[in-house]
Amino acid sequence: MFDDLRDLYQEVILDHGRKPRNFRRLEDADRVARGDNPMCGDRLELFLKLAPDGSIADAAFQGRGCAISTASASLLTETVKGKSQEAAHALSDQFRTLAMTGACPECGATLADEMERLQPLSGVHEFPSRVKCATLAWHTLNAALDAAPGQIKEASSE
Amino acid sequence: MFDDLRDLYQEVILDHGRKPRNFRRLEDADRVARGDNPMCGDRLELFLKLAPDGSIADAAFQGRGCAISTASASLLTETVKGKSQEAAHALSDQFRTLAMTGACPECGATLADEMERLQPLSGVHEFPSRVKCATLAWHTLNAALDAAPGQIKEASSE
Amino acid sequence: MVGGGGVNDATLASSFDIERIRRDFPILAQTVRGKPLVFLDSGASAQKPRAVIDAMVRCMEERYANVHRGAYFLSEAATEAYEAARGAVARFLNAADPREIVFTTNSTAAINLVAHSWGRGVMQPGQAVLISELEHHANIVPWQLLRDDKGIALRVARVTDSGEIDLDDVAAKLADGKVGLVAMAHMSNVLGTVAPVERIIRMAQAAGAKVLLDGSQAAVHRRVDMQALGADFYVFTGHKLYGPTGIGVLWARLEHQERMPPFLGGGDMISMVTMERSEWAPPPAKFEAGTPPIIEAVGLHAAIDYVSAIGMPAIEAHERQLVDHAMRRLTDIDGLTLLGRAQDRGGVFAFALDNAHPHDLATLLDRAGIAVRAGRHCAEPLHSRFGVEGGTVRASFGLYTTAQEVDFLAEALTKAREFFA
Amino acid sequence: MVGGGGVNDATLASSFDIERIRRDFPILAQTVRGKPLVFLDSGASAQKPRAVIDAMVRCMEERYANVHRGAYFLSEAATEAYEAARGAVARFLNAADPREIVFTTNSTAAINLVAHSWGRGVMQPGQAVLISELEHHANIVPWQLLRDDKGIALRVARVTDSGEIDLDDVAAKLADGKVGLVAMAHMSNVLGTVAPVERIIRMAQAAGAKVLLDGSQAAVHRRVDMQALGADFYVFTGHKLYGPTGIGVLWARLEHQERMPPFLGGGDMISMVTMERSEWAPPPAKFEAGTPPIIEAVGLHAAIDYVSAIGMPAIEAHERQLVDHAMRRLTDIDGLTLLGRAQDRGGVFAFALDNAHPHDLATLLDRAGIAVRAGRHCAEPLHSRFGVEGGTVRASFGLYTTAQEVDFLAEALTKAREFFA
Ligand SMILES: Cc1ncc(COP(=O)(O)O)c(C=O)c1O
Ligand SMILES: Cc1ncc(COP(=O)(O)O)c(C=O)c1O
Repeated sequence: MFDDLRDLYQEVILDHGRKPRNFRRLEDADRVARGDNPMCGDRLELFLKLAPDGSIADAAFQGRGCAISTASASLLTETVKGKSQEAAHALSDQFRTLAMTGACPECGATLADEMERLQPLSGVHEFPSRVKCATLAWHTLNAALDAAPGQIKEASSE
Repeated sequence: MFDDLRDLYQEVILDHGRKPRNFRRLEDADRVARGDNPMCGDRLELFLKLAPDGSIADAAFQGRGCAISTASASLLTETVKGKSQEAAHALSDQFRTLAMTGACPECGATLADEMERLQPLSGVHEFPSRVKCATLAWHTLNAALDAAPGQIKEASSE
Repeated sequence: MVGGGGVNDATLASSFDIERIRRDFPILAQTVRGKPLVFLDSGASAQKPRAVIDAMVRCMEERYANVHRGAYFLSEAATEAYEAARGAVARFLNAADPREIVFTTNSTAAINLVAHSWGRGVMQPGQAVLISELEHHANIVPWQLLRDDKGIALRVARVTDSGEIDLDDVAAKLADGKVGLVAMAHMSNVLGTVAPVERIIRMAQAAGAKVLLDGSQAAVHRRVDMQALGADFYVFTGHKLYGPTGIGVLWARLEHQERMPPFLGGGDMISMVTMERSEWAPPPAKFEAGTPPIIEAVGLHAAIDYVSAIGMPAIEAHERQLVDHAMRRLTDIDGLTLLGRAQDRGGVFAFALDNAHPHDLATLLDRAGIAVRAGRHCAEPLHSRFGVEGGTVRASFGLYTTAQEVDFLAEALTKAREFFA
Repeated sequence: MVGGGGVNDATLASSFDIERIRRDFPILAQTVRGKPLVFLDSGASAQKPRAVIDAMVRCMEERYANVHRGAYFLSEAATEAYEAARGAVARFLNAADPREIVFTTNSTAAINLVAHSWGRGVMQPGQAVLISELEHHANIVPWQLLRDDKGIALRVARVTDSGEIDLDDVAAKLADGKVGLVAMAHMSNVLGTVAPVERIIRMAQAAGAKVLLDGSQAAVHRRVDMQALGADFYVFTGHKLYGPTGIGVLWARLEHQERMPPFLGGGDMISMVTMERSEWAPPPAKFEAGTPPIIEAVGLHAAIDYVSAIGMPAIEAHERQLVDHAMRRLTDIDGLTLLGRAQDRGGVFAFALDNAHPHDLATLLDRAGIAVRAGRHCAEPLHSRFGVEGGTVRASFGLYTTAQEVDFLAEALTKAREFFA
């Protein structure tokens, strides 16, 4: 009955949706932001720990959401670890193009591995009302990167 | 071009519209009321002088309005003079039936002469948006009869 | 499959020819993603029968002009049609007088009208408005705005675990006599609960409070009778009653309308305007500023004629059977939690599956052609009350909904649970 | 019959196939009281082309559901259509961002929104609103209500005998810097005057005032460009732009929308609701409480596509020719007094005959199949200003109006004068 949905709900998404990685509060986080999708009530909090050189040493999240938004946040935390803030920003932009269009022709090679890892989320572009589920975590990442230390920024996918 | 409108604008109406009778202020009026048709901006003031027995000794009006509302007010002042207040009330009810339906099957014989005199206004029933022009003076008459001496009552045909 | 209502229901429902009715709704013949459309979101907005569509087309093709101030044929015809719609609404609600009917944009605008005009113009600081935990945001936020603007307290009556208004709590919150207005949903858009409005009205009136009922859901599912009910304000919205968007109804007693200051200012709501001051037209024109929803009033009139021809009692009986059937089928599904089990309820079911987020579930069902809503259905506090902040999936029925569609939903839910297992 | 605009106009207008255009409007084929319909009341509300009717029918037959919160096909399609309409309006107005477009019920609701939200939430007591003598009640009464509610003064700029805004008086009334908002009609619905809005905007801004333009008439007759104009708020109403009733537009800069508190409370305008407090959705959702006019937005979109395909410059050129023609024909009639002789004017003519009350005149014209409006056209102060408290007759043109219809009106007026002689 739902076989044609295996494109959207690939095994990796169901897996990250059920058992999100880095699903915890980072008590000593340097950057924190909250994301909110009023459409479906999804909420998440994203924590970033920065290395002395400013790159992202650790990333974690908490919150509630659908399989797609949870998997997206989970994959995000795995993908941005070790990245410079600029690279994380760039990745976020590329991911949003991917989620909205299903492809990212101008993504270039710089973050090719990371984009490949995020590829399973690209199926969402066929479901206009679900794109925001996939991008929520990434909006929140941008907000966290822009936040001042100690401040908690709010992001929304609407 | 407008020949079929001779039903509505009979000569007697055009005449009363152009040269309204009793078109003056009654300085020593016992009853006064104002009538207002917000639809077309028509306004009139109706004055009644009562005889010792309570009947209507004199009636006059002032104001501005279309041919139909002016003619109706003019004919009203002529028709109610000498009537008891009850008879004036009854005539007002009958006239409104005439204006809305074009006839008054239950009018009976009591006020037959008066109704005959008002007959030229019956054509208005074919013009729904104009019925209020014809009835404004009569609404105002009812208000004047209900007014306390010295009070100025407001009536509206809407 | 005969419903709880017994013989009477069965008789009524047997005269209810569902196949003929479905043919009246052009959109129901659609396929969605290659599957027949199973539309279970009528609680959000209902589909439109051919009669409504045709009436609107005829209005635009044959009888259209602005209303009220035109002394020519088309304007007179449009005015007549607009006022005839008012008359039809009055009869539908069994109002005492057509002037009790104010046309608005939707239920939301109707409640806001009361909150602004009655709330700010007639109520006094220190008084309170009593709502309940199960309200739609349209019956929460306007009162919050009033509270923050005018110092009128907002009280919230509890909802029991079975999803019913806690009448003891209502009594307690009315006890000090400070509640000026009780504003409650006649039927919940999430739980399906039909509130015991007769009792609530008696309790409110004994405590000196006026009553506004949000009939957005109830008026679609049952016959409502203003003269029997005795409330003070009643609202509903055209698009849920098989009519067009862009039109809603406020029923308000004339004596209340007289006391209420105008809300929106503009054309048609005045009797006299100078730059210094204006005078207001008599009710209901006083509350209908500007060009009204003329085409929409004609559409709503046709919708009311449509449901009236079928008969509200027949619609209610059909729905009762569906509700009983859905109750059996949904409670059979492993891992499914239903929100609310009110005794008196209509065809709205909100539920959660243990292993699927509502949004994922809705996407799955959509692929099977089943249209349901996921989220908090504009009733966030109610979802918090039941500890389902993440939302629910809601299936809601219209008069065209069939038992087969309910079966189809139940099967899809079972398969969805396997999908996410 | 070539208009004042010269060659350019003539070229544009020659590509304007009036017969084809008239066939697009089903109602124009009607006869009224046995005579062909001559519809000269488009200023009150315009007729609807087939394209608008069809779009609304298609929406209801094929793509209808409630918007925004549905994760299923029909709701996604309806949401897309609704937001596409917003985009079309943004392009029509050349707005910088579709989020500057707020859908309302009509112009009246849009002006009231600004009066409530900006007027009560952002303006300060002691400030003033400056309007003019020629405003429609929709742009008078909301400011009177604000004045009486919040102690914000109302100033009224004079209109000259030729029916133009007296700019010296505007300057004088702006001089003390207390005017917070200038709210004026872009085009008068009685005199046809097109206001010199660019100058007024510059004067207002120099005096520190924001500017709201009531484009209810202007947006129908000319291309308006938000980015070129530089106003702060702009409103228009769907039904005058050949679209359905029940929908209007407020264009408001995002920075203003951010500062404005919400007006109506309810679903879709919130991002979070608890009983204690709520948070607002970002603009423009913040101002669109409740189920929006979905079918009407689709209809308005079709109307905008329709006029855009013809081209606003071509529509304007056609109208300019008609206006010149009407000016010649009407001023030829003995005993006819025309209200206003503005240099820059659109196709709206209000006039009085010396021996006929406007209402009687309208009834006569109606018998000849000519639909005109009699009264004060929701501009009572303007009629007092010109000493015509009894009202005027107004003929107003649409893009389907022909020179022959103007001739027909002129002949009928001459005969009407004889009738009442
Ligand atoms: C100049 C002007 N402003 C405002 C309005 C009000 O428009 P609506 O009745 O659609 O709100 C009109 C039309 O009636 C108008 O001509
Ligand atoms: C109970 C209830 N109240 C109010 C509303 C608001 O209706 P509308 O959006 O048409 O204003 C709804 C529907 O959304 C509802 O179900």
